[in-house]
Amino acid sequence: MSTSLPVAAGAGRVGPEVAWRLRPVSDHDLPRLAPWLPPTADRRLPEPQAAERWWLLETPEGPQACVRLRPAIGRDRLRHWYHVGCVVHAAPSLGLFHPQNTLLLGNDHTGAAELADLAWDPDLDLPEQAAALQHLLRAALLLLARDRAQLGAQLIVELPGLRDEAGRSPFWEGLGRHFYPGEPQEALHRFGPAWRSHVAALLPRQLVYVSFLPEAAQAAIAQVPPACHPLLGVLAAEGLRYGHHITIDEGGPVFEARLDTLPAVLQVRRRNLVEARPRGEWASTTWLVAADEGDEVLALPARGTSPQTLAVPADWAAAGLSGPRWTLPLAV
Amino acid sequence: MSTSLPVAAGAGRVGPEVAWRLRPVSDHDLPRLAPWLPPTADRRLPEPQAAERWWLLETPEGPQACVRLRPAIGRDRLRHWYHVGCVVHAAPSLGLFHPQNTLLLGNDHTGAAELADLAWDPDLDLPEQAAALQHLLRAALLLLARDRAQLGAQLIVELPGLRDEAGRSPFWEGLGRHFYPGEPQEALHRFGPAWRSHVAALLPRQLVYVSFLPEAAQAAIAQVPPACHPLLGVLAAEGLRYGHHITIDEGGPVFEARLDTLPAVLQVRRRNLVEARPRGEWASTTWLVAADEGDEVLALPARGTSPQTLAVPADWAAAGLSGPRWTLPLAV
Amino acid sequence: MSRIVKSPPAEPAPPAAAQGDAGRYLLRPAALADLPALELLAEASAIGISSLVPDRALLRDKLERSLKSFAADDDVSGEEHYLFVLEDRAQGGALVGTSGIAASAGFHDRFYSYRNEYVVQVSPELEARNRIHTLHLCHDLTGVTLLTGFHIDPAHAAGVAPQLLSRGRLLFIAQFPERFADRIASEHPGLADDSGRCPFWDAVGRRFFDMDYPAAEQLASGPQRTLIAELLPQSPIYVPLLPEEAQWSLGQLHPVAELPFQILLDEGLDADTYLNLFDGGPTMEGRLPLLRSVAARRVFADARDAGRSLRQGRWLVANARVQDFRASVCSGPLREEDLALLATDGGPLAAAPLPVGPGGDTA
Amino acid sequence: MSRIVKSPPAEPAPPAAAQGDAGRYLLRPAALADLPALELLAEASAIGISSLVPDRALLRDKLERSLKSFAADDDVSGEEHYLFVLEDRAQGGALVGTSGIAASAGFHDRFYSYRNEYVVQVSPELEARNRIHTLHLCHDLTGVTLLTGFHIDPAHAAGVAPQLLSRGRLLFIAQFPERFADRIASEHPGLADDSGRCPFWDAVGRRFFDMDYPAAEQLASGPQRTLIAELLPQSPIYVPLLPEEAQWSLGQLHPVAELPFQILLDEGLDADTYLNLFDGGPTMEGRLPLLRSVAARRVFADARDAGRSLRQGRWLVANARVQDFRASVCSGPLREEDLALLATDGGPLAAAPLPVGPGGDTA
Repeated sequence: MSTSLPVAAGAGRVGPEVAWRLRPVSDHDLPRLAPWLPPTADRRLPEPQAAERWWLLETPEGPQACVRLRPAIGRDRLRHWYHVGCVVHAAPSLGLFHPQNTLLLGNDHTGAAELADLAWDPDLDLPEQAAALQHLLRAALLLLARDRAQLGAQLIVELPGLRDEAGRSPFWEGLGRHFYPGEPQEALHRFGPAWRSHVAALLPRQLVYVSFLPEAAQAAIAQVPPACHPLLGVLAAEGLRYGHHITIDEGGPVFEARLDTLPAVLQVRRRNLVEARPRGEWASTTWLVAADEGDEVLALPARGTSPQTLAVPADWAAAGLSGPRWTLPLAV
Repeated sequence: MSTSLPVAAGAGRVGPEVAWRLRPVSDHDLPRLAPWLPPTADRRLPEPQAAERWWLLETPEGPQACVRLRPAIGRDRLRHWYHVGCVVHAAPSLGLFHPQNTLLLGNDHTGAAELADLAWDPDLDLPEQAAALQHLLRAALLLLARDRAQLGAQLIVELPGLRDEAGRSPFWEGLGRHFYPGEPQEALHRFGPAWRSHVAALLPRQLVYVSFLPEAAQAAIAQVPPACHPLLGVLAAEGLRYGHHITIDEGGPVFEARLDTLPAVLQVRRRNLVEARPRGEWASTTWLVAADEGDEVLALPARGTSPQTLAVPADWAAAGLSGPRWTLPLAV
Repeated sequence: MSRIVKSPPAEPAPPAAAQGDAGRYLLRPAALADLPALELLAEASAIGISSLVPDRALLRDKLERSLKSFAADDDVSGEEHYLFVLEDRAQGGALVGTSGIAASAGFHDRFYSYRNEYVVQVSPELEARNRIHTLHLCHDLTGVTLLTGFHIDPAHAAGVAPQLLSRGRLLFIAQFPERFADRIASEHPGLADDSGRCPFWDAVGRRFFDMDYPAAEQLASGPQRTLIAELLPQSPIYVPLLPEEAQWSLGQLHPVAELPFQILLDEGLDADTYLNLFDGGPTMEGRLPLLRSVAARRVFADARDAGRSLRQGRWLVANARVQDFRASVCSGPLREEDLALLATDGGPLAAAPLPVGPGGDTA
Repeated sequence: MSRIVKSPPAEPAPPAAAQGDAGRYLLRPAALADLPALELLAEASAIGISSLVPDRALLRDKLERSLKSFAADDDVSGEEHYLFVLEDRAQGGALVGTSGIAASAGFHDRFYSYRNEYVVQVSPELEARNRIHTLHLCHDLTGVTLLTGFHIDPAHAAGVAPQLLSRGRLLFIAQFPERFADRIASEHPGLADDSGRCPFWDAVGRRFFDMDYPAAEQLASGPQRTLIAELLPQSPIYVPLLPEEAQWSLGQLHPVAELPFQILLDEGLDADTYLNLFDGGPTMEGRLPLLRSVAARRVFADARDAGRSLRQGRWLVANARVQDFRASVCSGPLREEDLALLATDGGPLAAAPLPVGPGGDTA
């Protein structure tokens, strides 16, 4: 499925330089995105007035990746994670020194912004996947920086955990299963993503020593399936880090960052877009540009000529892309 | 007190370009450093064969800052921190939504490398303080990258907590005091920094709700005294973050990072030092250089001419600074 | 020392029984007709643990629930709440007190309390040893039988009336064990002043709810009790971190409840383990067979049998009927009229020796 | 029903007393001279809870500590450990059993156990309700008096000998309350096989110590016990996370301890609350005054007084001396020789009715 790439503010098709854009997911995208989404993902379009948003990376070859923004989580429904801690049991007189990992259920990231349900086209080559994810993430960060006032101070991204061939999570089988005998898939089907808030009420509220879990569950803590490896590198490159929290159902890692210290967010500037008048060789790089309103981010070749201005090609300027915009270079 | 700056490998004084260097603290530095050190700091020189090291930033005007490296903490003596978590008490039917901060005692950073007892000359201007700290930290990171194999995967820096005019920590008064009536200063005097391991045995082992602490103690959590503000910016710029742990005695924040993803560590390269043969204008920046052995880092003007080579001024090359070295540009 | 007990001579009654209150008071299930009198009692500033609000609709609900509870036969569910009233026959049967029994605490749900726990932590190097007092939110008392709502007209607080009002319930429970748990508990109000300041609530509950104690107390007596409990910290509360006033108030009794508390303390209930979640007052607890009146309880086939045996001393005597339950205080030797009062209908009787005072020895 | 008890006629002794064991066994403090016999007993595969290692030096230490304990006068510290031996007078006073009392568990330190706790958690949306079994590391039993080391020659396991060996200690404790706590506990071995496999240890302790059960058991019986306890998780252990075999083993008794366990269960000790830290075996616990032999205990001024009263039934009888403590099982009516055996020296005696069997009713 290929979609045209109209310029938000302008009319008609734009020149060959446009590589991709970010835009809200709409109804007709759902059949394309559905197979990419992890089973735990929310599949509904956000309500028109909701703070939540759902974005798509669209290229001339069609959509390649999508992500959902939740501006401040844990209010409408509680959100829970395990904090992975460490307790050392040591007795020098016995020559004993055992660091023990522990899990503590909590709501540590309440109030954070979340980039949720990151999903992408698995048929792309690995480098293409990484590129798509980097584009998606960076464009999303541009909008986050622009809309900073409506977001929590922290940003998190939950990653999927390991599952076996039958789709079972060894982490769930080793821990959650003992406290809720029901089938997570069924509960998910019945309650949607909210099922995790419901099941959290049944999970251990005191510190759990990881060593009481089966080997397979221990080994799954904070691990992601191989298909997610491209995402790990992209998140790390943008400054998100595993912060010793995992999801309660799969044990997948939660990446986190303070929004205000993320390199991309620090690089976002409101600049005046002017038509480039190149003298000789015009060294352009890819820039991301968004208007004050609307959730569209365009990627285009441009050149920062001062902290306040960005020179864009004449055909873009002609298509209406001029005046103040929110800007971010694509390269980290 | 001013000290000369001999080049490690060479002989005699070096040219005017040398701004500063990092070197191990020695006996005769102690009188100068002592007044800078926080009361909780270790004041002893590391044993000659110890893994621990103690480094000094030396400028033509004398020492300006110092830091202690502990390559892997928590083994010889247990180390404890509180993890600052969050539990939400919510009852939609009562319109109740209370996020509660919690403290949980643990040994989460066991095995990490630590840059400890960061201290500097308080008589410097604030910009000078920040510069000194950035130089110190960056030079230390060069050595950490070089000696990576001997270090833990995580790097932490504990910051001092708030204290009142009488030198009392409101955090300690509000929490620790109830579990150990003795005077922290006396225990510190008697046991040195190990007193914190001893007192940890008396502190609450279950989750403590922050709301049970007095206002002053709550307000002190993860706060640093104004004198430490220059350090906050430097740590943040280098990629260290407050990771929701605080010290058990003062409630000061613990900054942390994964060593292998720190920008400075990623920038460190082993390069061949060659004599610069500038053609025309020679755009040099400050580089940090260390040999394979020894804990000396030199700061000098140089230019990276390829990923494998660094061109240094002729007078440095003449002084013996050539061949393979560990290098890092000073600028972030 | 010999275990042979001689048949006592027909001597005058011992001093304890000479108070003239024998047969004066009657404990019986509350009836719908008691509604106006209960309302009056609720309005008066009565001594005791008041769960009695002077609200006719609420009182009627309470009464109706009690009637259903007494009427329940094989189908007891644990949801029963039995309400008793105390008649003063010297005042023509005027209602002078009330008390109750909840068959199963937290029926259908958990019944929360704080449990006192002590943890010892040691630092050999600092030569310090801490015995740390903590409060654990627990639902240990879920399903136990609760003695509730003791409430007496102050004019009758000095004699045997409160004894009958409180201990009479134990005979009822012992008589019909299938309706009750074999563990008995009773909540007693903690320190709170008339302006609604409650040091324990202010130090604990208020940090998690934006409401003052009277509002919380009202919520706590309703179906929201469990909900509130679940909004309190799930991890132990470290007592040393509480303000001193709150520390001192732990397990302290509100003076208004001194009388019913002392009676149950004398029965052998333990007051040191559990605290009320809201005001930190003592929640007493004990095993039914070990309670004084139950352990010393004697059962007689009929009134004649009882009359032959209870020849001296002061006794709490009760019939063995449910809806027509009657209990009274009698002095040996029993008189015909005492027995008539109990309306045994030819059935068995149970008796327990009555101590002289709330804290005194058995007479 | 009447409380009048008639003086019994001089009829033949009831069947329970006809076993001919009356006066056969004598319980007394162990003496240094018992060392070789104790060593033999330790070497034999005796029934019971063996803290008896066939090591002469250790046994001598144990004996000497016991002698000092019995000799302690006003200066009891709680550190006392009393060792008793059982003589079979039918075999010329041969030593056939031993048992002990530790005055104060964990003297000078904490005495750790696991306490069974149950937490209920509910998810209304999922319509799920969990009663979660957890084990809490606690030192509730610190300072209680411990019944230790029951150990009997299998040839004597069937008759009154084990009763005397176990319950005789309770008479000693009741006689000298100033030496003991009023709370009594006793640890009983859990499931472990001969090869040293212990499901509970393998599921819990082993995760924190790199040692197998026999090594841990040895450490646990020494001064390192507290240290080990402190290396175990300080937060509750969630039982559902343990392997099934370990879950099943919680509170399970090693068959070798069936006899002493049943005797104490019959005494009224509770076995459902505490578990041994190492093997998950039941640690029994109860209040001294409520124990069967103590509650039913009768005290007599002298042997003549006792003789007059104990005219039928089977009785555990003990003198009231410390170092010369003697206890025996006698049938009423008491014979002169029974009383002589007890060496009362003209002093008082105490007696408690003896049940027929470990789980049986009072004779």
